[in-house]
Amino acid sequence: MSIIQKLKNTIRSRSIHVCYVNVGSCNGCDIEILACLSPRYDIEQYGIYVHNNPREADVLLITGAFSPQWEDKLKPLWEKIPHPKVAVAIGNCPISGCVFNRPETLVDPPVSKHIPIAAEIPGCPPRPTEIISTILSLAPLIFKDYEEKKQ
Amino acid sequence: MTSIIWYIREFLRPAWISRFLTAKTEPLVTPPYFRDFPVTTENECTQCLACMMICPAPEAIIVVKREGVWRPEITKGHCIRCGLCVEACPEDVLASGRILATKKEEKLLLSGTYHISINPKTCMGCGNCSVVCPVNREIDPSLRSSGTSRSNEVIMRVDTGQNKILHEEKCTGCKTCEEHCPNNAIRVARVVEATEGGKL
Amino acid sequence: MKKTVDISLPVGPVHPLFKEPCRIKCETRGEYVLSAEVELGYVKKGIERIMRGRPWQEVMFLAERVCGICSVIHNYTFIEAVEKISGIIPPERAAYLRVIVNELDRMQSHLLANYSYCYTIEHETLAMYVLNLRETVMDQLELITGARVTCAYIIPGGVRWDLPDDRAESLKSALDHIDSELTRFVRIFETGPFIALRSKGIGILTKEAAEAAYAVGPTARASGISVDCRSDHPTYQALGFSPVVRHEGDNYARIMARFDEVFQSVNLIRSALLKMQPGPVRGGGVIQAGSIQYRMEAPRGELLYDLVTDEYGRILEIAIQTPSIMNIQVCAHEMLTDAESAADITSIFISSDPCIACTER
Amino acid sequence: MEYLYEKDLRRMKLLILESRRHHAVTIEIAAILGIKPQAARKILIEECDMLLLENLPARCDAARKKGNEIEQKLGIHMLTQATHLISPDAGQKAVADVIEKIESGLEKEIALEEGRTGILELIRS
Repeated sequence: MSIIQKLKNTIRSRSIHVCYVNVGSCNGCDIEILACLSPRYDIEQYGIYVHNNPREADVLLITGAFSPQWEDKLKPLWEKIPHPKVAVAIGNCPISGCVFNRPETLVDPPVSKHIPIAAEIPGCPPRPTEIISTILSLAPLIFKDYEEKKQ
Repeated sequence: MTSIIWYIREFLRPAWISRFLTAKTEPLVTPPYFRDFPVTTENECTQCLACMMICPAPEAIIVVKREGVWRPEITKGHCIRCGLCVEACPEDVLASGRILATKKEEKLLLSGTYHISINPKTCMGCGNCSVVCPVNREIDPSLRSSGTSRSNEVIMRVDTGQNKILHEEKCTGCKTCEEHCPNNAIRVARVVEATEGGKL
Repeated sequence: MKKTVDISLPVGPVHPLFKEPCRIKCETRGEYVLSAEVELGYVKKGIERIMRGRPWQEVMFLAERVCGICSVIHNYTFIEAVEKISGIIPPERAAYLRVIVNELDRMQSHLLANYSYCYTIEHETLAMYVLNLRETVMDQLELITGARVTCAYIIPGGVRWDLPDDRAESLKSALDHIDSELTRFVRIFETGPFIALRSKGIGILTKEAAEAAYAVGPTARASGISVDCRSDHPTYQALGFSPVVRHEGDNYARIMARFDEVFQSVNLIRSALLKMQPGPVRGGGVIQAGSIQYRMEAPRGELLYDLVTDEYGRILEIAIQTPSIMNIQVCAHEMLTDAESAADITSIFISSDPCIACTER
Repeated sequence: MEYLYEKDLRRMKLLILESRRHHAVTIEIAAILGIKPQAARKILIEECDMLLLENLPARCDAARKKGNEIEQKLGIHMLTQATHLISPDAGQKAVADVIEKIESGLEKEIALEEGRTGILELIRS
């Protein structure tokens, strides 16, 4: 492994840009992501920045079961994220549809039908600690030696 | 000039440098009273299905037989961590956060009766509900193999193209039938009462 | 003469300042906003359709997930509505515990709304202060109910469990902390010259427009309409409740009304803790058949549950009218019209405390 | 005006109108206009944006009790203030027409019926 690759790995593990998209959640998971920003949990001390612009992001946090309006919008949004990229499903909704996955519902879970999901954080909603520790443990693994893996 | 030297000296202290580079908030801990996913305790499950009865999320908890013993199993990703199953379980098989301790201390109880209603207009007599019903299968083991029942002791049975309820009082409210009905014709009403102090 | 081109400016669905997806389409001439329209449908889950034919244990959790920010009040309103149908009266201690949890939830919701506003007008320091103070409230909520967001604390006939004295003490000290800290933050907000530039006189909602559109909650109370469903609730009447009303009707008034209501909630919890007597917290009782329209005050305004139950306590028909519907509508059609600058679109929108999840269900 | 990412919203608007309270309001507006609920629903879907549709029951609650007897019978405030189907000026003009007809000796019911037809023409045009 070249020394540049090592440097890249180190930098990447300390600088993760996050974008979140709500595809039909109840807001519970969204405010738990927001709570991660608060000085109590302080997500930025680990080098994670919340951007909300898919073109700048590395990690896409997805909350919510899949509502019909997103059918033609989530895929383009996912394609706009530059490589290396990874999607994380937050909460029960993108995994299973939570309590909304019943007959007569409008949502269409799971989200993994539409874009590849790398990790799932179960819980309704998950605690901020669970969200932070998952992103921290996942991101270095995904982004490590990205250039070498690509070849 | 002295102030500049003071500043440089201040910032060159090893303690300051190490604190500057490793500034972190307190470690992330989950408090012990947080209602996490339920875990099973030592107690023995009696397969009363009270947890399945009370659970508000689809497919979140199921009581299954593994290695000869019945155990409730929680599916992460479906469980919404409401803790109602811990309160409803009469044998204290499940525990989550401090719910089990509070339940014992305050003698909290959730008890229910069940009523099955079938919409005759939408029921097409496919018999899915009678076959999947865990109580039916317990009473009449021949359901597993043949899919039809001759016994009069089962909860429900398809008779002349319609599903008939024979023994409503045997229902445990697990709503397995509801989930398997293709037409949403069968509904299990669970009349649950929340009480305290052991009195009804 | 150069012709001024009218531009249609879409904001959203995913926007850095929105917590939730929605799409504001503004017709603008230069920076001046002529009219605005909001496109919804991004979080439509069909909760009312799912609720039909289900027993209260399931509908209670579905109701809680109408909105994750103000989950306690949805739980509270649904349970009180079915209790009213079946004539169940909760024990007195349970009634006070419900008020305590509800007011804690209101505090965190208002602090979150004010965080969003401060963040939107780029006063990030104050925003982070307020967000950190919200964590104190969340800790207390977790201490009492065992969960941070969807608490599921209120059930027919009472509450899930009691509040022992040691937890009440910790709640009291947290209230003192919130009181002293928030006084400081409110002074920062009141005296900040740049905050005043972005807030005072912007996004004005007149009393007439608010009445015509049936605006509710802090949005209406900041425009001089004294509506608060809490003044009709017996437990709140026992605590001596009177609504906070301001008259300016601009962004500043709405944010200040929310800050004032947080202080009011602190006082309500304190007096509830004083009045609470030891006793049972669950009275039992089963849900019966009937129909009702029940109104309660959510953090964002009046919340209406219109439901019909059958003899086994199943929900046959339900309609939920959430406060955000009225507030976002009046915001989009009244406040955004004639906004002086495109930069004010987001701040005006956020100042009405929009909750798209509530609006669409 | 053409927008990017524009979608057909009719299905979603219909989902909004399915709700219990919206259904009641649709029937009420249909009664005011003297048409079938389906036709009223079609008018509402075409004329109102999604947010206004969501807010319809609350706005109607605010508008229902307003105005004098003639205005209430014609449901003018429901149509002008609550649903924005006709402009306030046109609404006032319709009311003035009906009052004029009654004063000129026409029977009240017939005058109201004629007023209703006029309003429907106004909405459909």
